[in-house]
Amino acid sequence: MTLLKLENVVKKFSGLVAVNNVSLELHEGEILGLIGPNGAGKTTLFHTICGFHKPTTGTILLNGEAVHGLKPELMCKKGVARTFQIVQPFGNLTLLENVIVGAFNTVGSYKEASKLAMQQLEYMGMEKKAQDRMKDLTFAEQKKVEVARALATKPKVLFLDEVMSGLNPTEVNEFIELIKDIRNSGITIFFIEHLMSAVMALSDRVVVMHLGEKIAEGSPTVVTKDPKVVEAYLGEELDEVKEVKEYA
Amino acid sequence: MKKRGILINLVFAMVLLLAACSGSEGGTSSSGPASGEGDTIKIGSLHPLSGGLALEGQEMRDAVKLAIEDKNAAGGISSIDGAKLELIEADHEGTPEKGVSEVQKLDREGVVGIVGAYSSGVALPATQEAERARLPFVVDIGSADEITERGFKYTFRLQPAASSFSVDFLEFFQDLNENAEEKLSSAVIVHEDSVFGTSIAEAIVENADGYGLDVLEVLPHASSTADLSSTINKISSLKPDTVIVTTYLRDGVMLVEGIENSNFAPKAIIGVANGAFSNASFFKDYQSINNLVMDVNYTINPHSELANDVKERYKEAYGRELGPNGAYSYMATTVLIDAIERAGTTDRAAIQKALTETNLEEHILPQDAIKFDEKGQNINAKAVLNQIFDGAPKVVGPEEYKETEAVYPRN
Amino acid sequence: MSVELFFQSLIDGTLMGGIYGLVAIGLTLIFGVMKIINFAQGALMMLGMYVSYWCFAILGISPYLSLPLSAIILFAIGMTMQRGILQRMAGAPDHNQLLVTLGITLFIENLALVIFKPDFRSVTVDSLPASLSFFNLNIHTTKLIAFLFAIVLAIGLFYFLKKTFIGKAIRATSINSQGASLVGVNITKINYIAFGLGAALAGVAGSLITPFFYTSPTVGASFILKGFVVVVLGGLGNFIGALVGGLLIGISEAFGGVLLPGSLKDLMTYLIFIIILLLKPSGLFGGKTR
Amino acid sequence: MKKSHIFYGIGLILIALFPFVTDNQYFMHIAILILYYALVSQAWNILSGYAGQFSFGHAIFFGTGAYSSAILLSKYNISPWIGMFIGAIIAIGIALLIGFLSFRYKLRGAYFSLGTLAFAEILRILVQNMDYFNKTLGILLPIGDNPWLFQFESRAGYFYIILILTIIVTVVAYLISKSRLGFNLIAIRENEEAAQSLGVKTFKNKMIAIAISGALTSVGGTFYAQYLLYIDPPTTFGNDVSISIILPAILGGMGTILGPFMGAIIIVPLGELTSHFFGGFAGIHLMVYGLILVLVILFLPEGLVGWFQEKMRSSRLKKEGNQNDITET
Repeated sequence: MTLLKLENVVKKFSGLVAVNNVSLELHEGEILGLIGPNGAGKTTLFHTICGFHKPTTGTILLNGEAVHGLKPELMCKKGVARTFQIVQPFGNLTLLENVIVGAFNTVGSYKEASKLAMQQLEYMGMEKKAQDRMKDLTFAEQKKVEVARALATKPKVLFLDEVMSGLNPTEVNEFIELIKDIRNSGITIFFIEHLMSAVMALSDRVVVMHLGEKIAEGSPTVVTKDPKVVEAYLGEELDEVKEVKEYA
Repeated sequence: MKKRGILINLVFAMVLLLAACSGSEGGTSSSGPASGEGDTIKIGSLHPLSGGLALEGQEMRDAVKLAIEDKNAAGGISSIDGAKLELIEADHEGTPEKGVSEVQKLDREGVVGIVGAYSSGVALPATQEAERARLPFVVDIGSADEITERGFKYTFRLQPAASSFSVDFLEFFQDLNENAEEKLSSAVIVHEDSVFGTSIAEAIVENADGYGLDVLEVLPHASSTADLSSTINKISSLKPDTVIVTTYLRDGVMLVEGIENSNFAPKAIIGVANGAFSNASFFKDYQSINNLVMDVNYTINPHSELANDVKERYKEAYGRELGPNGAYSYMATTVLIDAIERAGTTDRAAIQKALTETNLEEHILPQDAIKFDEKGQNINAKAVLNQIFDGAPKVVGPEEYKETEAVYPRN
Repeated sequence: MSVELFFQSLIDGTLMGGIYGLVAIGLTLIFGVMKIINFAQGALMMLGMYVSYWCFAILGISPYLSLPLSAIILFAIGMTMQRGILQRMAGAPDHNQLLVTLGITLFIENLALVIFKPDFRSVTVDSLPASLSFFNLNIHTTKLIAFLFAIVLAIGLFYFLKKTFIGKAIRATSINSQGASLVGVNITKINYIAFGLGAALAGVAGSLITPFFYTSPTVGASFILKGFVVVVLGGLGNFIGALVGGLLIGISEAFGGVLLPGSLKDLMTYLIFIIILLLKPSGLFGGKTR
Repeated sequence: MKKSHIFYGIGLILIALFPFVTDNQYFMHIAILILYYALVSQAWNILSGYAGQFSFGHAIFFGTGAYSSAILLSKYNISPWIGMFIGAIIAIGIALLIGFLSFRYKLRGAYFSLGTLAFAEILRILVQNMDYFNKTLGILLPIGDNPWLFQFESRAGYFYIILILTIIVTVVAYLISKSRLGFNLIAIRENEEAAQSLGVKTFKNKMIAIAISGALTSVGGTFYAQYLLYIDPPTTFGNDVSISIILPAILGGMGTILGPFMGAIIIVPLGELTSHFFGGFAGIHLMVYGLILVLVILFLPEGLVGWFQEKMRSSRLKKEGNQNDITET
C-alpha cells in the first residue's frame, strides 16, 4: 500500500532548481534508500516532504491526503518524523529531556512522556546517560538520541538523513540492525545514506537522484548497475565510485 | 533531576534571609530617634545625587549642608544644650521605590526630619512613607499640587505649588501689559513633558482667558531630547508675541539659542519656574542670547543682606552659585532647624507641632514670614519676575522687591 | 504648512539626521561585525565629548582640532573593553553581552559623574558664525560641519572596508568568523580593532556634537536608543545605510514635530522602526533576509 | 519528591514568619521589593528564559497592569483586586498583538529584543500624550486602610499579598516547566527547527508564552501601583523598568524556577548595600553596582542557579566516573 506519494515535485531557490520534477512512492512497511552524489538535492527533497520547504510546484500525498505546504510540526502530527543531516540537538537539555520533547507529540502528561522517553532511550541503549547534557555527548551518541527523539513522536514514517556518517564499523552494524528492528515494529523508513554497504544491506528499494532529478529507481542490486547511476557518481570521490562499482 | 541544586539554593536563600532578620534585631528600633543626650541630632537630605538630575540634586544637598554648618557654627541647638546637627545624605536616583527605601533608611538612622525631593514623582511616595513613619518631611522643591493635598500631617512644602506658579505668572503678565505701550497677547507655551513642566503649562492654559493671554499652541518635549528644531520651526511659523518656557537647563538653552538663530524674534521670552533662565551659568555663559529674557521663579530675595551673605559663603564653599533650588533647600533646612530649636526636643511629634507653628521672619526668600497653612503649604510663598540685563538678573516685579523697571516688549 | 516652514524643517531634519547617522556609524560597526548590542556606545560618546570639552576649557583648542585625540583615546578605551571584558565572553549568549555593556555604561557614566561632576558644560566655536542664512532659511553651522563629517566618515569607512586589508578582514569576520580564521585572519586581533574603531567613532561623534550640545555624564542616553533604531534601519554594518537611516529618522522627526501634537513626534521614530523590522528586517539596504 | 516538598514547605513557613521576626519597616520594604522583583522577573522568565524570546520591553505589560488598576480605581472606583484581572486581560490582548506581529514576521534574537523595546517606547509616548491617562502627570492613588481597595495600614499586609502572588507565579512557572508547554518552549529556545520536526507548534506556543508572561507581569505592575500609590509613564513604561525586570532572572539563572528569586535576593540588597556603603559619594554606588554586574555576568554566565546545577552535575559525573573505575578494576 502506498503511504507517501510524490508527484512532479519541484523546489526552486531564486532561480536555482534544487529538486526537479521528482515523483516517487513510498510503500507502507518498506525501507527506501535515497542515494546520489553531493548536491543531488536529497536533503532538499527531505526538507520539502517534511514541510521545512514549500514545494514550488507538485503534490505530496500522505495516505492519499494532500500535505504539501504543511508546516513541519503538522507533518509530525500526521506521523512523519525525521533526523537531520547535521544533528540538531537541544544542547542544554539532558538526553531524557530531549526525548521527552518528542514524546509530548502524542502524550499529554509529564509522567507518561518521561516514561515513553525512557523507553526510547533504553531502546537505543542510551539509558545510562539519560541525565547527561546533550551537548556533552559524542557525535555518534547525539545521532542515536536524535533517532530516539524522532521515534518518541510515534511516527508512521521515519526519515533518516545520513544517520550513519561518522560512525565506526561496529556502530554502523549496530545501527543497521536497529533500523531493521524499527521497520519490523511497523514504521516505514526513508533514508539518505552515502555509505553504500548500509544502503545495500538495508534497502528494499533505492531511489537515485542527480542534479535535482530522479535518475533511477529499483532494487539496490539493479540500480547500482545502471550506467546512468555509475556515470552520475563519476567525478565524485574515488572510493565512493569504487564502492558503487564494487556492488555493480 | 535538578533537585539537589535547587535544595542547596533554597538553603542558601534561607540563610541569607535569616541573616537579614537577625541583622534587623541588632539594629536600631524603628520607632523614635536614636539620638539621646549628648549625641548629635541628625537631619536627612533626600535628593537625586546621581542620574540625570544629579546637578540639581547635588546643588541642593550642598545647600542643606551649609544650613546645618551655619547652625553648628552658631553654637548648635541652644534649647538642647547646644547639641550639634549632623547631615545624613540619601540619594533617591530619581526613582520612586528608591525614594521610599531611602526614607526608611533615614528613619532607621534616627533622623528627626528630612529635607528633600526635587522630583514630584519621588516626593509623592517619599512623603507618604514619612507620614507612615511619623517623620517630618520638609519638601524644598517639588511642584505637583497633590503633595500637600493629601491631608498629611508631617509633610510641609516651601516651594509654591505648580498652580500658584501659573497664577503668579499670569498676574505678572497682566501687570506687564498694563504698564506697556504695546500690549502682547498671543503666546506659545514650550515645556518639558514631565510632571513639572506639564502641570505648570496646563494650569496656565486653564486660567489664560481671564488674563488676556491667548495661547496659540502648547509644545511639549522630552527633557533629554537631542533636538528642538521642530519646536523652533513651529514657533517661527506661528509668530506669537510671547514664548512661555518651562524647561530644564539644557533644553532651555537649546531653545533660546535656536530662537535666536531663527528668523523670528518674539517680543518677549518669559520662563515660568524655568531651570535655565534663573541659572547662574545661563547668565554668564550665554550673554549673546540671554538679554532681556524674563523668568517667573522662586528665587532669592535681592534686597536681603542675609541672602547675599549666604550666597557668598555658598560660592566659597562649593565653587558654584547658589541657585533658586539651593536657596529653597537652604531655607527648608533652616525651617526644620528652627522647629527643632523651638520644640526643644528630638521628639518627632513635637517637631511636627513646632513646624505647624512656624513663623520665620528672618529668611532669604522674597516673601513675608514663612508660615504653613493646615495642609503644610508655605502660604506666603511667592514667585518673583526676573529679567536679565547684560548677563545679570534683576528683579522687575512685584513692586516690593523690584530692582529696576522691566523692558517689555523687548524689541 | 508654508513653503518656508517646509524647507526649514527639511534642512533641520537633514542636519539632525546626519548627526543621528554619525552616532550610529560606530554602533553599526560593532553591531555588524561582532553582533554585540553595545549599550555603552552612548557612554563612550560622552567620554569623547569630555575629551573635547577639557581640551577647550584648559587649552582653548577647538573641538575640530581635538577630534583626533578623542578618537585615539576612545580607540584605546574600546580596545581595552574588548580585551578585558567582551573577549572573555565570546560564545556567551547575546543577552549576556548586552547586559555587560549595560553594566559598563553604568560604570562609565557614574565614573564621569564622580570625576567631572554633574554640571552641564558647553563649548563655543567663536571663529564660526552661528548660522548661515539664505532665502530666509537658516543653517546651523556646527551642525552642518557634523553633517558633512558624517558623510565623509560613512564613505571613507565604506571604502576602508572594501579596499584595505584590515577592512576586508573585518568584513570577512563579520560574515563568517570561522571561515575568516581558516584563511589566516587573526579573529581576536580583528575584534580588538573593530571594537576600538567603533569606540573611536563614538569619540569622533562626541567631539563633533560638543559645539551645539551640552556635555554632561548622562548625555549618551539622548542618542543611544535612536542610534540602535538607525542601525537596524540601515542594515547591520552598513555605513551608508546608517547615514540614510539617520536622515529618514531626522526628517520624519522634523516634520512630525511640526505636524503632530504634543511629543508624538517621537512616535514616528519607533513606528518606522517597527514597520521596517517586520517587513524588511535586514534593513533598508540589506540584500538578503536573515 | 516528598523530601523536597518538605524543604519547600519549611522554607515558605520561614519566609511567611518574616513579619513576626521584625517590625522594621525598612527590612519589610526590602523583603517586599525582593518578592516583587522575583515575581516580575519570573513572569519575564517564562517568555525569555524558557521560550528564549528575549524581551527587552516588558515594561509594556508592567505599565499596562499598573495603569489599568490605577485608572479603574481612580476613575471608576473599581477595586484593584478586580483591576488586577482586568489589567491582566488587557495585557494578554497587547501581548497577543505584539506576539502576532513579532512571531508572524519571525523576529528573532536581538531583533525581537529591539522590537519589544520599541513597542514599550510607543506605549509610553501614547500614554504620555493622552488626557485619559492624565498625560505625564501620572496617577496618584488614595491612601487608606481598606483591604478591599488593596490598602493596608501595616506593611505586613503588602508583604503577604506579594508573597502569595509570588508563590502563585512561581508555582505557575513550575507547572509550566513540567508540562508539555514547558518542554515545547524550551525546545523552541534550544533549536526551533528541531522542535518543529518533533511536532512543536512554534507560533502557537510562543503566543501562549507571551500571553502568560504578559499577564503575570501586569499583576506585578498592579502591585507596584497599589504599593507606591503613584505612577507616571517613565516609572512604569520606561526602559529602566524593563531592565530591572530582566536583571534578577539573568543573575539568578534564566530558564530556571529558582533563578528569578535567587537573583532578586541578591540584586535588591546589592543595590541597598552599595548605596549604604558608598552613598556619601554620589555616583560611586552605581559604579560599584555596574562593576559587580559585569563581574557576575563574566564569571557566572549561566546565573547563580545555573552555576550550582553545573557544579552538581560535574561532581555527579566525577562520582560516577570513580565508580566506573572501581568496577573496572
